[in-house]
Amino acid sequence: MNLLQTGFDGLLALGLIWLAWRALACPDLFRGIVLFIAFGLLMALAWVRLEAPDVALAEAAIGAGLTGALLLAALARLNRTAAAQTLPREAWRSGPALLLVLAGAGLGLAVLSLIPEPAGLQAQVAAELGRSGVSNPVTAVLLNFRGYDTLLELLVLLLALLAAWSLDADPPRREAPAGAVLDMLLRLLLPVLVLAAAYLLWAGAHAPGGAFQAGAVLGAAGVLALLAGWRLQPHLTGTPLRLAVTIGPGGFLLVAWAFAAGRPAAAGISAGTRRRSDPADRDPGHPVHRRHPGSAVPGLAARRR
Amino acid sequence: MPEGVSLSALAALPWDAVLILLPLTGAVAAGLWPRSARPIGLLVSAGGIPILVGLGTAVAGTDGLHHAVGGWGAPLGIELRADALSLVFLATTALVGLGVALYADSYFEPTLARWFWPLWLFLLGALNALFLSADLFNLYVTLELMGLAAVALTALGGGRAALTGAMRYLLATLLGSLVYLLGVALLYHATGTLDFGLLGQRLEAGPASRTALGLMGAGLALKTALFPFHFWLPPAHASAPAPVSALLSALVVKASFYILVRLWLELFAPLAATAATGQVLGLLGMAAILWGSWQALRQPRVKLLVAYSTVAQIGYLFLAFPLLSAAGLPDAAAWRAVLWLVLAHALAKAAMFLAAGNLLRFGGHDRITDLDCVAQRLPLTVAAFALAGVSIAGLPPTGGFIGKWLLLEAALLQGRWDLVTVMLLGGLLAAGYVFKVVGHFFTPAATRHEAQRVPARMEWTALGLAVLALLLGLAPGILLPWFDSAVVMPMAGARQ
Amino acid sequence: MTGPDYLSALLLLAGALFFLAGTLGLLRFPDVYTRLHALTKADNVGLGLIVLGLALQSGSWLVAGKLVLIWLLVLLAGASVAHLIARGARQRGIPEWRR
Amino acid sequence: MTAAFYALAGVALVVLGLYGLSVQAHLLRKLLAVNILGSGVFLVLVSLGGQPGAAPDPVPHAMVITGIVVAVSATALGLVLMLKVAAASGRPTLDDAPKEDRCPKE
Repeated sequence: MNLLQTGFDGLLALGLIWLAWRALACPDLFRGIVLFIAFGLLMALAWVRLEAPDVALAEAAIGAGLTGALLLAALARLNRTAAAQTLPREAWRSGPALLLVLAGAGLGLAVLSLIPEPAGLQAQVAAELGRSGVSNPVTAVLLNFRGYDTLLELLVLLLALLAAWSLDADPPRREAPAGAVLDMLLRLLLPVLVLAAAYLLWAGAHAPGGAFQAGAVLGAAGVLALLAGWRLQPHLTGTPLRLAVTIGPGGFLLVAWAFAAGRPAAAGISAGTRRRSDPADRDPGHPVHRRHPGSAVPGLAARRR
Repeated sequence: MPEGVSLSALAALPWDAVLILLPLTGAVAAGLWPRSARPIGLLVSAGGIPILVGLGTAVAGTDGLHHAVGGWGAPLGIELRADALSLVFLATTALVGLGVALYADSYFEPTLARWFWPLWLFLLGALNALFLSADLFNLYVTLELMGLAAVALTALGGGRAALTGAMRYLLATLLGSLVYLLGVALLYHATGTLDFGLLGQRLEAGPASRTALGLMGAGLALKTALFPFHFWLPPAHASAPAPVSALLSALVVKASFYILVRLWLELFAPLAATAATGQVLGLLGMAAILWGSWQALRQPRVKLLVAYSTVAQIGYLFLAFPLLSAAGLPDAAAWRAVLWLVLAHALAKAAMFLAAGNLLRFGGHDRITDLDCVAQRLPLTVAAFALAGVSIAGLPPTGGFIGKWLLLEAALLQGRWDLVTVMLLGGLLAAGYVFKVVGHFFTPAATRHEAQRVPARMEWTALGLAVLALLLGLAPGILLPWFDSAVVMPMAGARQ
Repeated sequence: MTGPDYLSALLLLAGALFFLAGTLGLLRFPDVYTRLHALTKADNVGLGLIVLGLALQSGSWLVAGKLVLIWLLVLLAGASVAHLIARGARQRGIPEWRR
Repeated sequence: MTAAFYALAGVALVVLGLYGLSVQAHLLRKLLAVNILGSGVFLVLVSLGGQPGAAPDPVPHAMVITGIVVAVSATALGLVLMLKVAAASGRPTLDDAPKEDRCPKE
């Protein structure tokens, strides 16, 4: 069985490399994008093999699905603008290739040197999981331990949208009607997609899933609707649309403000609890010990009173 | 601790969190209500200064404030850190940001201003978040937020040159952050933490840390546009709208440099196995000074000239890497000089780009040889350009002079005549390109041009920033202790 | 291995055989319409057999139901997409293959 | 063993992405290359985190999910920018403007 698994892993790794190479090298751009989507799906499989089902869901929904749809939509519009998109085939350049292969070999050695005993935070996450409010460790890291990263990441999404709007991207023009079949499919599929997104969001607390995967499923529903030629009513594209896209990041920011406002007390508590759990505390040089005239003092003052 | 308690009321306020959240909230609000974008943008840009003063008083006298976001703390959570080094960059951002915001308010017509304000506030929030972060992966996210905002701002003017410049910039900045992230991956698996403080204790010399240094150094050098990775900078900075060029040259390239300084002073320099990397960075810095200055001298347009001057001035920032103290540690005097140069260059370069924007608005072009007696017609702009240029060239009595003098002194004490020679040559070339432009200010051009009115505020803000660059050189004694502690503390933390 | 195990192994093998045949057809058939024909067989019947085989192994009605749901969704999407591809090919005037 | 396979595949993807980014002229292809480069980095980040038999480290998983969202945002912006470049210059590439273009009459 082990041999089978090793063989599967080896084939999958080689398949990933081969698909990536073909996606970049094949002369037809459309084919390249389709190969890239297939590459994304194989990536999802690789995440499953690496015991990262949350990442697999995100990759399948966002990496392969949404990115693929965006790439295809962009290619369709590129063909419509008169821009000649067929370029002469790129010549093979051995100079950079050799340099990169050498750099890759060095990188590979460095990576292999880490494999015997990689350091990580499994133990700390497991110890604090109970206080995070969810039982799926990945969700705990995303929404709680490293929630600040997630806030910034949401803002990156919003920023990309604003930036695209600021470039005055052509509104998608009406194409030939997609036909009754697609329309029918959509009517059947949209409720299912919304339901699936809600399920993913709910399941994320204790099982693989979560907000981003759910959001990506909703996004895919939106892309499908666009493909089928459905458009927002004009009176919904102004402030209502802007409100809809800013409500998520806005809410997250409000939570962050609340945290910042309640911080002195919170920091005091956390300093107390951390003392029990943090292995860093064994190091006398850790910043915890040479810090915090700011946030520790109010707690002290309160206790004195 | 009686005085500790009296200060605590002020120090307890979450200045650092406000400094990050205010611009980001402002950005979302400005995106949501385009009609209020202008007051929101101006208010938030100006609000940075009092908040920064608050943060400064809280930090003063400590060796840095740490704040565990969400109360988790390293290594599980993310930590914010405010110390003298971050304050140098935060103050630069607040000052230049306010000046450019005032300028941009007159520069952009309403259709563009609607987009400028949210994008600028995103950029401001990302910069503040970056300077306050003590977490390697959090730094990656702030880098991406900053990069995307900067790309969108570059493309804001439209037009083929700006769009192509922005596209090239986007690819370069994405490549830079991904290569940086690969280094982060190696460091994380080598040490099991992303926090600077813990990394400083756990990092050991080995293939993983060497490769990580190479990757992170290369990625950040690409984002800082260190020669020969500068290829993306001149087209992007020269074709962006003038206030955006000022922000890019003064602040955005400094942000990736800040991460590099942190990594170097706190993590990699004490490993002692990295001296060769320092020498390489120093060589590239020297090449950047000579190449950038030479290219600047040859440019036919003011904005391109100023952009190539940025390539050259970035080179000076890398001259401190090869300078080591007797114990093999970074030379504090050289790093103090480099931080001084960061502030001086940001003020002067922003002033130069804003002045170039005025020239462009005035004559409809920025070809140097066709500048038509602008000295009589735009005296404030000309004064701003000349003052800022004197600081860039490192002539007394400006901020640039102090920085370059300190750096020269450090190089001389170590007997690094190669660095000294390049710095002097670079100064000569810089004086050459500045006075080439200033000379054309006074001459009539062969063809007269239709002149457009330049709003007074655009002239005054350019002059204001240039005067700040000058004032920096008049009383260096007041600020130098701050810069000293900005260098000494990270190094002391690293040695613990 | 018990009876159900043999059955599901048989079903899985049969499903894999359909996928093999479908892939072969995708690679070897002469035009887009015949290739679609080969592909839908793999998607519909092959996946159906595999889902049945897995459902026998799942040991819970909930998981079995989810598996069947997946199959139904793929049926729906596969049929619609095959139709759309064929329609697009027809609109572009791609001729049918004749010997 | 699993970790080594995927980590090395990640390194190979990084190399491929870098090569594609530097050699390909078409902007869409360059964006594909950036995405492949990113996938390689993510693969290295996660595959190093697992030890056989032990539960995998969730922190790299969370980092990769964040990274995937950032990558799709950047790709979207890049595609819009590419369409604008193609509309303005007639070619979806980064050719440097010809010499006479460097002094535009604004």
